[in-house]
Amino acid sequence: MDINVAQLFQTINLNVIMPEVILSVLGMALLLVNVFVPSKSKGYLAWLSLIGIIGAGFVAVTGWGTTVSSFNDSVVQDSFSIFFKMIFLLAAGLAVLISDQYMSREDCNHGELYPIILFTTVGMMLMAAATDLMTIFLGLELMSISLYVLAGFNRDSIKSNEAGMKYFLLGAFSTGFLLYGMALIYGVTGTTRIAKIAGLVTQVGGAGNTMLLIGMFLTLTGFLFKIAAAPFHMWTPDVYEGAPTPMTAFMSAGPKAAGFAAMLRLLLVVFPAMKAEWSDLLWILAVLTMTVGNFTALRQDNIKRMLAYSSIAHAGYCLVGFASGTATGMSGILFYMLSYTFMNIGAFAVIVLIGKKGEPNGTVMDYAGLGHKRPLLALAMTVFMFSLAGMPPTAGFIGKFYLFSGAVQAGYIWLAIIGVLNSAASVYYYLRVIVFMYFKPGEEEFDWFNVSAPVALALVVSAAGSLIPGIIPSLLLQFAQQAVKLI
Amino acid sequence: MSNILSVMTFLPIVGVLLLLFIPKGSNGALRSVALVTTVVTFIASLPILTGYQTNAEYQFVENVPWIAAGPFAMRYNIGIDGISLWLVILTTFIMPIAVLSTWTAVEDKVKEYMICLLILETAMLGAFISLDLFLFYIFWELMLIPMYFMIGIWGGKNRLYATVKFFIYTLVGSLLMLVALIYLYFLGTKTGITDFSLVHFFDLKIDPATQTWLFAAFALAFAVKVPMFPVHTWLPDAHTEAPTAGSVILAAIMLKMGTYGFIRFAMPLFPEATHQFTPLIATLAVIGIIYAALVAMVQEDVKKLVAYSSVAHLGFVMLGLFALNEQGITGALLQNLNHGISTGALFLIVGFIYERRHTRLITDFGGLSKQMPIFAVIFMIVTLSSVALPGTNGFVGEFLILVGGFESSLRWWTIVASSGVIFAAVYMLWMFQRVMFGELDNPKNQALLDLNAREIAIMVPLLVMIFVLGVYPNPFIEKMTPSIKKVIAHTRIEPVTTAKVAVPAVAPATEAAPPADHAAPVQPVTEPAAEKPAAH
Amino acid sequence: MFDNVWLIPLFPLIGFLINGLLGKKIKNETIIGSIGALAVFSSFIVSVLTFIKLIGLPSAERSVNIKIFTWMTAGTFNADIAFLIDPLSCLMLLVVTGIGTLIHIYSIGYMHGEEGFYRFFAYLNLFVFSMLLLVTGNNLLLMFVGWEGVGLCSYLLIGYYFHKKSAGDAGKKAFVMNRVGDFGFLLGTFTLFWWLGQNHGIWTIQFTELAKNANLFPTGGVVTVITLCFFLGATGKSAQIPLYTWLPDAMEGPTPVSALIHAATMVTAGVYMIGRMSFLFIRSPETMMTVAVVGACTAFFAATIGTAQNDIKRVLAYSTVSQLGYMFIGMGVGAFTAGIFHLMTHAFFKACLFLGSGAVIHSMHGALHHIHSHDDAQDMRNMGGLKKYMPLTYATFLISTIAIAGVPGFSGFFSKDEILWQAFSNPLHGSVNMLIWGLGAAAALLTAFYMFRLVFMTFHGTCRIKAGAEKHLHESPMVIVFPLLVLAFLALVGGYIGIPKLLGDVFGGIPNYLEHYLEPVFANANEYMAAHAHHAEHSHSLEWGLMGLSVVIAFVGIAIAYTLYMASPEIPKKFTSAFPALHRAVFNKWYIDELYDFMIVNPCKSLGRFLWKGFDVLVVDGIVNGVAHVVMAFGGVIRYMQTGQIYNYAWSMTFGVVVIIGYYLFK
Amino acid sequence: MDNLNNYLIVSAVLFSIGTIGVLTRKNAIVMFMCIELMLNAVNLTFVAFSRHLGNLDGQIFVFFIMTVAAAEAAVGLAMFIAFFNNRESIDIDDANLMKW
Repeated sequence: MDINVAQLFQTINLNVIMPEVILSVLGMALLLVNVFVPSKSKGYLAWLSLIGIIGAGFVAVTGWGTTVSSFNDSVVQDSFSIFFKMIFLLAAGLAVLISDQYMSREDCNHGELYPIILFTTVGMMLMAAATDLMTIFLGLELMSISLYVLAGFNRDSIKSNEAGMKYFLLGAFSTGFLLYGMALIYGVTGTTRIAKIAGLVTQVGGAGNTMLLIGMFLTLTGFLFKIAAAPFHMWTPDVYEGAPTPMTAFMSAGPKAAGFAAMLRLLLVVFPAMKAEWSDLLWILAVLTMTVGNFTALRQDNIKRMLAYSSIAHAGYCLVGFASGTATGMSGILFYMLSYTFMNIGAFAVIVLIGKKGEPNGTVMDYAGLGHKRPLLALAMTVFMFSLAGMPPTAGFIGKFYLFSGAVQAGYIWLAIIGVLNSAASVYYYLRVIVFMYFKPGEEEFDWFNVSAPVALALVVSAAGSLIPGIIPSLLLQFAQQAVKLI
Repeated sequence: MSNILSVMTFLPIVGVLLLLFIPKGSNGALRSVALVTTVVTFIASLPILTGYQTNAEYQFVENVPWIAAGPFAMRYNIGIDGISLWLVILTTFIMPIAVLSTWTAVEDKVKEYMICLLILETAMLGAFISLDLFLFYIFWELMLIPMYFMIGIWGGKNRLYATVKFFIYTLVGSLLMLVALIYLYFLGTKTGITDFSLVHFFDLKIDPATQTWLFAAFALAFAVKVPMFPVHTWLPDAHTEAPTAGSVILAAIMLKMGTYGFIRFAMPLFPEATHQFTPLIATLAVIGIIYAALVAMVQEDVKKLVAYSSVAHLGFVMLGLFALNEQGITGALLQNLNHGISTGALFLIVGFIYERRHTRLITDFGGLSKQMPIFAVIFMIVTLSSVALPGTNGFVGEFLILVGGFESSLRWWTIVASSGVIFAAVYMLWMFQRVMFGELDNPKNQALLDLNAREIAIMVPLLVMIFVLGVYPNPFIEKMTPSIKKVIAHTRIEPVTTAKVAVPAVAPATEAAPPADHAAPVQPVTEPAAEKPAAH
Repeated sequence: MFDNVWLIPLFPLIGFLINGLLGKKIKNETIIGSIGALAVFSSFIVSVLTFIKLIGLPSAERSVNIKIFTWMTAGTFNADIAFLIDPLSCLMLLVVTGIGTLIHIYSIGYMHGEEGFYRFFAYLNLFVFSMLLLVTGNNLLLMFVGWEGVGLCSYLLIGYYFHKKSAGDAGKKAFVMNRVGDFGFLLGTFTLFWWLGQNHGIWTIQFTELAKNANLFPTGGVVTVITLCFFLGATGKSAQIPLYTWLPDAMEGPTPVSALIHAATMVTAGVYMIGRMSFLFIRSPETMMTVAVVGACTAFFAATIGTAQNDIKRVLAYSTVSQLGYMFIGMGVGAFTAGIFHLMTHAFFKACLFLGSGAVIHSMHGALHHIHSHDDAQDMRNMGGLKKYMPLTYATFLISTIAIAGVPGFSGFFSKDEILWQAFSNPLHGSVNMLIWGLGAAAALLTAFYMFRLVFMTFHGTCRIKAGAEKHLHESPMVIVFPLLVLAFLALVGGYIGIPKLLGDVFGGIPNYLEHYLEPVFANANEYMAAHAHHAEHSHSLEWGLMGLSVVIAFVGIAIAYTLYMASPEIPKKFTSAFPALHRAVFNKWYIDELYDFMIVNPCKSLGRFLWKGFDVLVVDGIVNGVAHVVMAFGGVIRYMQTGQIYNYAWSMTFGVVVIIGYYLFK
Repeated sequence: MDNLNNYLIVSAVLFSIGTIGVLTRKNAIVMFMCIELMLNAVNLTFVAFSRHLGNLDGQIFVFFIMTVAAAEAAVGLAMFIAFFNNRESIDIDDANLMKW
């Protein structure tokens, strides 16, 4: 093959992946810097990472509204990817903010944490921006492998080990399916470029082509695993429970969004012709996911585990919007993932604070009396819980409104009804936290922790992010709409 | 001031902000600020009353874009008409009373309490003035949250069960309504509707089958709130456990949301379905009247008894609404106000004795008249208002409802419902008698103090209203009439006849099919084509 | 020209407000009492003036509506606060305010020293106010306001001694039973309003309008429904079968209350209402017969109970029920004037009797109190021989008793005899007339008997009061005796305004003033009756004969009473021991209260309890909580799918993959 | 090229063996090996297709997969060691602290 190097470099537009580059470089730099930072001061790394994240964010935003492909059409910079990149950066930023306090308390304040978070973020961003099966895979694996590490980050904690191991084995297992699916798609179409595959789908027979169909579903499986859709959700509670809380927060928001990003691009760009097939599947999976998530969460006392199941349920809500296949539902997913990032990481931030050394995973009962001893903290938690429950005027409500609207618009009335009923059931366990915080007398004084500045910042940002889009959601919704239109 | 409605609605939020700056312990200041806020809100609502033009138009309208994204456009569209006018005034009127009512009873966490009250006020006012369906829904749900806390934190022994039940019960209904709302909107978009403004939806010619489902979803949400038999069971629990102000607000205002929802949304939006559901709803209403009365009769807890009496009263209101004629609806709306005043007053009264004795069991009382003569008089008046004695407010409303019901297709239902007047007398007077009459034999009761100045001051406005509404209700009715006529016009399904009488005398059972001149785009929408996700 | 009619109800209302709001501060009984009495007296004066003005008009114009303000308007429905002045309402005004004034005066003495003196007068004024609304209201709704208002005052006044459980119970019973009647009233109003509007486009509840359109109503049919509903209302208010049981219990209230409310005014509201609606009632033969038969049965039935009561007020109460029965007979046989006539005379003598009994009780109570005895001051078995202690009271009491017994020349004779004659001779009910007349006549016998039994037991014979108390017995003060005298006088002469034509002719053509006076009110009814019913001609001799018969009956009754309670007082005891069951049944009022408890009250309570515990808590909440529990239980089950074992998780994933692909492959 | 199917069948069988291995084995390392087997089955598929279609995309993909697998192995084995340090076992039956 003749390779014209000059031509090759012409196809490379580094600007397209500039945020990723920034974070990767920063991550590697931090790995080096880490060596010279004393273990008490790892917090500086957090601030550095944050600066990088914000910088990457600014760089990313500049591309809004344009569509630029590069690397031979394997990566694209479009509004869709930028919207998701914002979510990832936000998740990463919040996770970084709440990490130091937790990690210091749990004596595993290893500086590698921050670079790994950054690498995860890069992986996720790549997933959102990828327009080639290979880039998707690379992004996915970059994200996953980093996440395995993050999940098992607390080496001295048995639970953290277990979480890491479970996540690793099951994640790798699901990767197998994903790859097999990609292989089949490649086999049918002869290319890994998404745009090209899309053009070929109908030519090769669309849904009539069994191999393509299997390929699509197997690939889908890999993503469904990442977003924790039933029946690929089983890892979620265990991993969320065992992982260090800030990492749980991070992986509940970021990778889920990344999974949706990849899935959206794959299904909407590549397989719109097979919508009947995947829409039906997602219909059923949405119901299953919501129901399993919510019903199981009802019976959880461990708050992290409860939020893990709740995160399954939230994946289900997003699948409702997805199954609809309408722009409304899709933009709902984007909006919802963004608000979910705020509210869920916010909730985990509170959990980070309430946890005690060695026993970071409180039960719901541990929150008894928080409302009266630490009113502001409890207020923040209340906002998060109501937002998760989807009560107006929170972002969670608007998100759900758009998701379910999508379903209604597509005529999936029953799906919407099952969705809202699930939502009603979910209220019980979110309220339960509030019940304990405010309505039950507590013996604890909640005096074993201070809210450090970064965590406070994270809380404020999360609370604002959970509330303000609930009251004036217009702008964000419009962004989400644009993002969806452009893919 | 053109934005008087907004000012009024969000004044309590200003109060909340003020409260935030007051230190926790200074209860006096907290209470005063809350009281002043509610009073100012009340004063701010008065120009609405005086400036109100008696016609069917929405007035004091403010209409600005709010959300616009994707297929949706929501507007901050508010305004009032004859239907909401008095409910708004009722709300601002009751709130200072509610604040005063727990002046001394709530000693704990006063700040949070007052904040809850004020947020609640904003939410309720917002719901009453919303002319945008989505905005309404937001306020409608928002109401739940402060009430949830009020019951949960400052409630009685069984408050947890009560408050969670209240919350989830009402939420289930509302969420189904949300689905219907969305569906309705998409139906509307097919005929060119561009936002959620209520007025757009009136002219939507929805086919009857679809209407049935939409109405059912709306009706469920509202029926839970009303509450109608058999979805009323959250009410006794919530009422019993709530602090006095909570019960007062719940009874006086929040229950009105349900009936208000029916007349504002469910009925005019889905006329065919309204007619179709009339027998069912009337049946449930009548069952509610009798059933709640019978159950109230055997209650041992005063508050529970009053709660069940609410179910019965609201049954009358529902019956009046579904009479679908001017008398019935006028009566129903009046009865809304009356119930707000009388039952609110009853809960205050229960609160007074509960504060003194910390029990609500009827058997713990007896002979209080001797010890508390002023209280006895007030209690008596309120009781009589509750049993709809002529001359008090309750009578006017109930009578008009029954007249209306009798003239409508619901004649037989009305006859049964009329017997409710007997039961009401039985359970209320029996309760009154057991609490106030008889020997003052319980030593704890012998030391009871009569009402103090604050308590009397709370009650006096309510007592005045009881008589004003009873003796001279016409000014109230006049302001409502044009709007009621409009609603009736919207709910009428047969081609408009020239008859002046606005009464569909006999059930138009034969008119289930839409008239021929409704040829406008009536589309059976079962499977609306999904929007194409744009490829590339 | 009747512009100041509104003053009539206003005075008592002002009295009520002053006494109710400030009475506690005023404290001085004289002032309070004077305010109360003066308020009613002022009304009386205005009423008299109104009356004079009214009779100054030609008889065709004696019906004037005076609108004060619009009460409520909604759609087709409109009700005003407006008064109707016509002969009937004017007559009622005079009775109510006149007797009201007397009883207020009496109460000043009677209630002396009672706790809550101001409260009593406030209630009494409120009652008069309501009663005036009832009789002057120009539409059904305003009448209903008064109708319920008097019920309320009755409730309040019966429960005046609220610390007594029996008083509270009695008040509640009265109110509830009245409410049952009100239910009928309401339904009647609705049906009337709806029917006329629906069929003739006349939406009105105003009496004059209705009367004007009376000819639009058919005979029977819907009119029967309407009138039966109204009659149900009347039975409640006027204590007729089946809703009469509250009235005897109502004697728990202070005696002036019994006199004013439960004898002279309120309980006659039902009669008044039928009179007001006579144009409608007459159009339903079925209802008319029902009214007459119910009236007759009540008259007889209550009289039987009256014979065995020992409580002086209870005897009078049953007597009232019985006499109200007469009035209903009068209404039911189309003798509206006679019914109203009896209403009026009854007001005189029954008020007098009650007040007299009150004086007795007052005196007895004082005497027993002096010797610290707890004997029942109302039990006639503790009385006897009181005439020498209370001669004036005795005299007035005796006059009234004679009047009620139907001795010729006294007011009761004229009115009762007129009713009985009409019952016998009316053209409406055919052979049922005999039954009505028979029951009426039997009741007359019993009335004469038990009333004289009462007199004999109370005032004659030996004094059975506990030894030592008799020296404390004394005549009442003037403020009590004065009203007695006035009323006794009226009881004596009141009948002469309605002398039957037969008698009037004999005595030189004295006209029946009352009949002429009331003529315009019942004109429509009478015309209808004249047109639709066959008037059988009855000879004068028959009328004479029957009149004579009722005189005989009265005397026989008196004679029996004399025999049993004066001449040979051992006979009653023998009688009771011979028929113990009968006596017990009569003494216990035929167990009607128990029957009601058993049939209605207890089932309602049980049903309520069942619905609450059984349905509300078990079924509805059961479903609600059940759903919650099922959901929770389901959650509890599926959480155990989460075993914690990786290979299970992997199985789940594989399963998912296989099912998904399998489904699409083999679909 | 008829024998594409043969490659595909082999790779499918390999993939299945790997899957079943993951499902049935309890030793974490063996499970990981089974996963590697699955990945290699995928590689085989890719290569077979690549050859069949005559373009190199599949083969490039395979390189990535192998690289990633190596990285995965590094992380995974490190995690197993950490787990072993705490639990003295590498049996996944022991990884069941968190459940329900």
